[in-house]
Amino acid sequence: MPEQTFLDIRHLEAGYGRSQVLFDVNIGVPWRGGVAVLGRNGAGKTTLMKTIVGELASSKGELFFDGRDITRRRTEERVRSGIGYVPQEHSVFARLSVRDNLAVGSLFNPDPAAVDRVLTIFPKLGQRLDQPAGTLSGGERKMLAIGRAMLGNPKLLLLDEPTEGVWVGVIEEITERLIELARQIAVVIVEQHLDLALRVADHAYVLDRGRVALQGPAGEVRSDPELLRYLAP
Amino acid sequence: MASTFVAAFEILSFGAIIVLVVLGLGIIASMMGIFNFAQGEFVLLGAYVTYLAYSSGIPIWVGMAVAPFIVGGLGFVLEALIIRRFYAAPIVAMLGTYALGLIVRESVRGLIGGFYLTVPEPIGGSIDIGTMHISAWRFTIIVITLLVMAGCYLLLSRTSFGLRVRATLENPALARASGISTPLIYGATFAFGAALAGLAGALIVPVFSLFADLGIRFLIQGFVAVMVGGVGSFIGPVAGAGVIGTLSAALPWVMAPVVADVLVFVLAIVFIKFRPQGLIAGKGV
Amino acid sequence: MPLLEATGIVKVFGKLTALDGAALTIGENEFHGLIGPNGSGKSTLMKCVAGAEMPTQGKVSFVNRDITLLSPTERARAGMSLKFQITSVLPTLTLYDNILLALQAQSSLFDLVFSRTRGVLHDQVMMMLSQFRLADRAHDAAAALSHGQQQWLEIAMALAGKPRLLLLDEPTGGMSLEERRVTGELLQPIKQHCSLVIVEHDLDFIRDICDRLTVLDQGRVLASGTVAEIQANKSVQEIYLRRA
Amino acid sequence: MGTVKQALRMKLSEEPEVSMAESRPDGASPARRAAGLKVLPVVEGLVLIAALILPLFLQDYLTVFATRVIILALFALSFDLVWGYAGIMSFGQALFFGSAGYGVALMARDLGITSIFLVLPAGTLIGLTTSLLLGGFLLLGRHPSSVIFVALGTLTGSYAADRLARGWYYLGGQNGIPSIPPMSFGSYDITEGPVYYYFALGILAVVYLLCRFLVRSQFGLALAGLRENEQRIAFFGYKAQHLKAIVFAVGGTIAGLAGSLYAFHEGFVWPNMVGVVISTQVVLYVLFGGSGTLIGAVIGAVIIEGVSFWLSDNYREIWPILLGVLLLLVILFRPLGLISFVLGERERVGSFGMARKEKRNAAP
Amino acid sequence: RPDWANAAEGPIKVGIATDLTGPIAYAGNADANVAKMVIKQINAAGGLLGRPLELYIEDTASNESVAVGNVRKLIQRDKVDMVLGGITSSMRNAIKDPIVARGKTLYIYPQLYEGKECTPNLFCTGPTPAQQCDEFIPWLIKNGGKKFALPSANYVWPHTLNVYARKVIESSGGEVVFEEYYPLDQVDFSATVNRIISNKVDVVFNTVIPPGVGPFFKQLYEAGFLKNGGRLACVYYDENTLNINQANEIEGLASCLDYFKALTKDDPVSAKIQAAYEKDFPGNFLFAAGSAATGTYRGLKLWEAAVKEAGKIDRDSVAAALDHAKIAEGPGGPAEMVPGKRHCKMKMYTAVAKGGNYEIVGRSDGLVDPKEC
Ligand SMILES: Nc1ncnc2c1ncn2[C@@H]1O[C@H](COP(=O)(O)OP(=O)(O)OP(=O)(O)O)[C@@H](O)[C@H]1O
Ligand SMILES: Nc1ncnc2c1ncn2[C@@H]1O[C@H](COP(=O)(O)OP(=O)(O)OP(=O)(O)O)[C@@H](O)[C@H]1O
Ligand SMILES: [Mg+2]
Ligand SMILES: [Mg+2]
Repeated sequence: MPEQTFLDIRHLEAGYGRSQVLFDVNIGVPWRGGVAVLGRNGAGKTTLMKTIVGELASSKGELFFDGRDITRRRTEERVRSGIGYVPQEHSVFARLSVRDNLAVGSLFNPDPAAVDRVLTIFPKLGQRLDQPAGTLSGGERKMLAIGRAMLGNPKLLLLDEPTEGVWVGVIEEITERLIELARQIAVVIVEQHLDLALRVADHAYVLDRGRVALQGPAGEVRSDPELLRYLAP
Repeated sequence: MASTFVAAFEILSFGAIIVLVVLGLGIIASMMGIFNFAQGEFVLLGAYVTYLAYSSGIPIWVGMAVAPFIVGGLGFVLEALIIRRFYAAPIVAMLGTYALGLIVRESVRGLIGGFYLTVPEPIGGSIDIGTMHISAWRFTIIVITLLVMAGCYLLLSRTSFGLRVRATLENPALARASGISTPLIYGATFAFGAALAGLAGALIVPVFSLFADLGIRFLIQGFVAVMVGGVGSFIGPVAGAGVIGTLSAALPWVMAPVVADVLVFVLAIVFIKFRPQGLIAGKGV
Repeated sequence: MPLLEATGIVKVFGKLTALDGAALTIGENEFHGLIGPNGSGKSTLMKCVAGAEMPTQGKVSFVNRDITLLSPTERARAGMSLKFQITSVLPTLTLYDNILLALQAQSSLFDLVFSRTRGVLHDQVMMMLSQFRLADRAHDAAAALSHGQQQWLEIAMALAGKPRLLLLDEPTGGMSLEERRVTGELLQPIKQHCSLVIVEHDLDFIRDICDRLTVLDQGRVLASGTVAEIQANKSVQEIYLRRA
Repeated sequence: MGTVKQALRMKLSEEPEVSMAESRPDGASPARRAAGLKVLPVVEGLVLIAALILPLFLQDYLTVFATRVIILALFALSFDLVWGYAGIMSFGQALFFGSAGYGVALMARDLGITSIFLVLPAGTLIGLTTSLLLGGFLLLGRHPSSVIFVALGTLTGSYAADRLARGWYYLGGQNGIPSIPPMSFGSYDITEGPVYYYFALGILAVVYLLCRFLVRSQFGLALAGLRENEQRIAFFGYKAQHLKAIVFAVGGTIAGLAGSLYAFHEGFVWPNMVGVVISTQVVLYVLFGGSGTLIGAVIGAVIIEGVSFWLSDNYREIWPILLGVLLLLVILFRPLGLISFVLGERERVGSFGMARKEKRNAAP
Repeated sequence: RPDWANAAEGPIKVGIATDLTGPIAYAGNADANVAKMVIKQINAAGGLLGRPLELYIEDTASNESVAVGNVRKLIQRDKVDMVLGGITSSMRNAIKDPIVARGKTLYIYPQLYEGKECTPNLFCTGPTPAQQCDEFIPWLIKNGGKKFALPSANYVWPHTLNVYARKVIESSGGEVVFEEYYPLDQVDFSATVNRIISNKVDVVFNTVIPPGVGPFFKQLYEAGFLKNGGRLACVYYDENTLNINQANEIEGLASCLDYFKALTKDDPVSAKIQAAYEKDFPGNFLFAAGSAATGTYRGLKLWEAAVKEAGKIDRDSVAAALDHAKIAEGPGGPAEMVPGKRHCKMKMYTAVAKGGNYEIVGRSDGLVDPKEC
């Protein structure tokens, strides 16, 4: 069984202050392959991601990663043990240059060629190396955020709407990369582009008001008649 | 000619003293976004440690060498216990450090009984060049300041420490999500800033003698220097301190000291008004 | 006479020329889409129009008036309203206050101090909030909204001032297909009194609501015209196929 | 462990990512909200009642002391308006306080004018003028000025004024202007004591009510927006810089009024009164009490002054240290000030749609 | 309490308001100690008018607004019969009105100061410019040279003192090369030192105060001022301030005060007072003239004499008697008030620092007139 689930989320509950957002969430992420988390605005997707990475403390439930209980671990420990995270907002160090942002990403990656690899994926970033990341265009920012997270060589990559504001051509590029990546590591992706999400993911969970309302293999969820109802505002 | 040389030396040496004092302040302000009102008291503590060493018969230079470590250690502890809670609200932080400074200052005042106490310099007397005399210790301070500046620069630019610090300040949540242990970084930075203040205190106590208001004397000057230089980089505050220090030592040569005193500040504010980013628009180290 | 006319806009950031002679013309009651690859200068153009950036060169005129050098405040008072790409609601204020703040922006100081418009504006605030399905959150702090909800709030705030020209920079980022559709529906009615410039990457959405399109590429206008014209345009098709 | 830290951050934070919500988004109980809302008027009422009956229980010299505190509370109010509501860090508020003090002291010394109908308006006017000048320089202009710049600018202004007062012989130099005659009301001298106390209290109450009216009006909402994000509200069409300058000047005016009351009450003015020491002190009052609530400023002034008085009486040698420790403790555990013991976050930040909505609900 | 504490009228209350905290706390604490000592002695000798004395000490904290509040406490709460205290001139200015005018109480100011304080019911028991300059400056001209520099802190005392000093310098054949004022907390004096050296000044008549004075003297020393035979003079320098600098940096510094500890060698009265003080207060706060300790002693003793003479404790009677009060024994010698002037005649001494201690090099013949009011 642990063979199967790399990240195991059990009965997770979390929220902000007195307002609880997540209720009894159970999700299993396999060693390899993608998992999509879907849901309408405010469903709790970002909250879930924050809880996994430890930015938000869970009020109940357990998180197992790589067979170990990480529920009480600090964020940086989780990250160093192999979780990469692309947040939805504030996803770059705004006053640091692009170069420094990438350098922060590769702090724990001994491979000096890693940055070059990211730059070949996102050539646009290569032209902006000395610019403060805060002045990048919306799309460039996302690229940088994804690049930064990939530099850490994660075993589990959490992506919170990685393609928001990204140009169609680049989305295609990112999708291909992610599909490729999902063959090697585990990827959890929150995404509004259904097609993209379900191409990357083998498995999908749909959140509704903090609860898992629908789950199953990507294809099944896709064709589920309920799906649209859960995504409409 | 001779007097020009002496003048230049004296002005430079006071500039160096200000730089030394502002270094720690600037690092904490630029890297952590906190205008540390207790910085003056760290300077005072450095001076006090040196005095203690001297008065208990230990060689002074030993006292000077350990002062930064003791003050830095204290800074580390204070950061963990107190300062840490303030990062999100810089104005409250000003107040918290103000209270901290008040406690330290008044305690030291109690310990030294409100006196002005002298500490001799390890390298005393003056260097005589012809008919001119320049203070040996002030000369030493200039040299040490240059060394410390270079050291700090290298630390911040050549090691990943600086990068981590800046990333942490910029976006702590994201820094953690990049694997950086932010509490440690904060603690280390604050301790480093405090240690520099401790060093400054240790070095300047022979010049100014020890008294409870030794540190606070330089505080406002320090803040203005940081602003003039530009927050956000290491170089900025250093440059600002150089300018403010030399200016406030140089102006009394040409005008009434009372006027010069106010003029420095007015000039500084007008400068900042028209160049808000400071001398060195902050990026990089 | 068009409502907005921006011509020859050049914007240089250090070594980078983000806009290189871009132009934008918006007629009365026109919905205009602005598209282009990442970094092509869409947001920069919007900012130059709204006054958040001063163009290095070029001229912007609005309602027959040269506004190139006006401050954002003055432009807003002339009837322009902007939603930034990165949401910037006022986090500790409630949703209600966020909207009210936007609504009362043009009241005189006297009216503000003596709260003379408070009663009138209350209904408008509640209406805006319920339109955007935020009414039940009216008294929560804006910081407590999810990203998508903040987008809604921003659109509501931008709409609140009853602008003559509304500038929306990627309003539907982070919204699902369904949510986008609803946004489109909410925007339709304003057409009677307002023009719209909208930056979007979702072509389907843009096709549905826009009359005309401008395509930017590397700071220049690649093409401008009706939706059909643009779809037929060769060079536009090319950049869609091109990798970033 | 995470929760505690999280909670703390939440209290401290002004960052957008952090939540201020107190209740479940969908299950908010209006009853609790409404109940939570009544704290502030209760506190205000209690403070007023306490202030009214206080002189009945105090010895003479304590009444005089209390009068001083009331005047300082008025001064604190001026800073609270500027910082707590408009987000302008005026680290040199004493400049207006002290200039007015010096102004009226000079009137009394050189022109023999002590009539309340002349000196109070004059002091107020001096406060207004100096704050308009300084505010104009610091706040207006092409670049929006940063909080830190304004803080340092005002600090410098106050520092320079302090230096000027110390150096300028006409103003008495370091020694200040001693022996100011009492303020007069017709032929009656208002000397310190219960009369002055109630007079100052009356002024405080009136100014307080005016401020309260101001910050609860729609103008107050504009200020809240200003405090949150100046640039953003400029895009709505607010003249942000003008608003700032206006509030700054209102603050300066109140400080001027307080300064003239203070000068006549203490009977002397001295350079510290325009300087950094008093400027810092007023910041302490307000942050200690709770900035952004008017009553917080008053409470802060009263408690800090009261406690210092008591400490200096009972722990003579170490009272500054104790005061520092006390400040630190409050700041550590109540970063939003004492008032946050009784006041919820939402009420502290304030909201502007609430009152009306409730009225409507009550009367369908 | 001794049993006579219950006498019908209760104790006589003495108020002390001085800087127990703040930058000059060392002086304030010494003064408070002196007051405790004197009151103890008077009580041990049976009190005054058959009533015990009770001491009320308040802190002025070097902060005028705190001070005024605390002084009001003394007057209105404790209802003291007399207030002694205040060290700086600005403090005296701040508290004199609450004491004398609004408080209708007797006030004694113990510190050496710039003079010109002629308020009724305010008595000064410290040296005035005339007392500190009249004999000192000729001595300086003889033992230093003719060219004087007057570097000064920018406040009232130096300004006013310098006016007087300049007069004496010029009338004694000396010359003032420059007179210059610095902010009180200035700590860099390179420009000043340069002017002193390049103008070949003989005597630096210093009124720079701490914290500036330490660095100033050090810079002067390093620039070779002493080596070239220059003389430092400073009229507030006493034993408390002597260790601001290393002994060699101020070798030969001359001061003129109403008392030096060195006097204990040949004046048994001074020796007795000094010994009593050191026995009771062996700490760091020294019994020194520049810190107003002698003025405090003298003030209390003169007041004691006045109360005894008046036989009553109300302000007007005591003030009338204090107007011409005398004491035969005090630190440095006898003292007497100059009738109608509210200032005090006393003996003055000139001393020179040698290896970190003072040596007396000159004494006035008899009591020196304050020449005030
Ligand atoms: N900081 C916060 N404080 C309080 N409540 C919050 C906070 N952030 C989010 N919430 C609430 O929690 C719920 C879930 O938010 P979350 O950000 O997880 O949604 P989401 O699924 O990511 O939505 P979106 O698609 O809009 O990004 C929402 O109702 C939101 O209002
Ligand atoms: N302040 C700035 N300093 C330097 N470069 C900038 C600045 N602002 C924008 N740029 C650069 O200008 C280019 C245009 O940016 P802009 O934000 O207008 O792009 P965009 O078309 O909105 O892209 P996106 O679709 O990704 O949001 C980008 O390459 C960006 O990096
Ligand atoms: Mg989200
Ligand atoms: Mg954009």
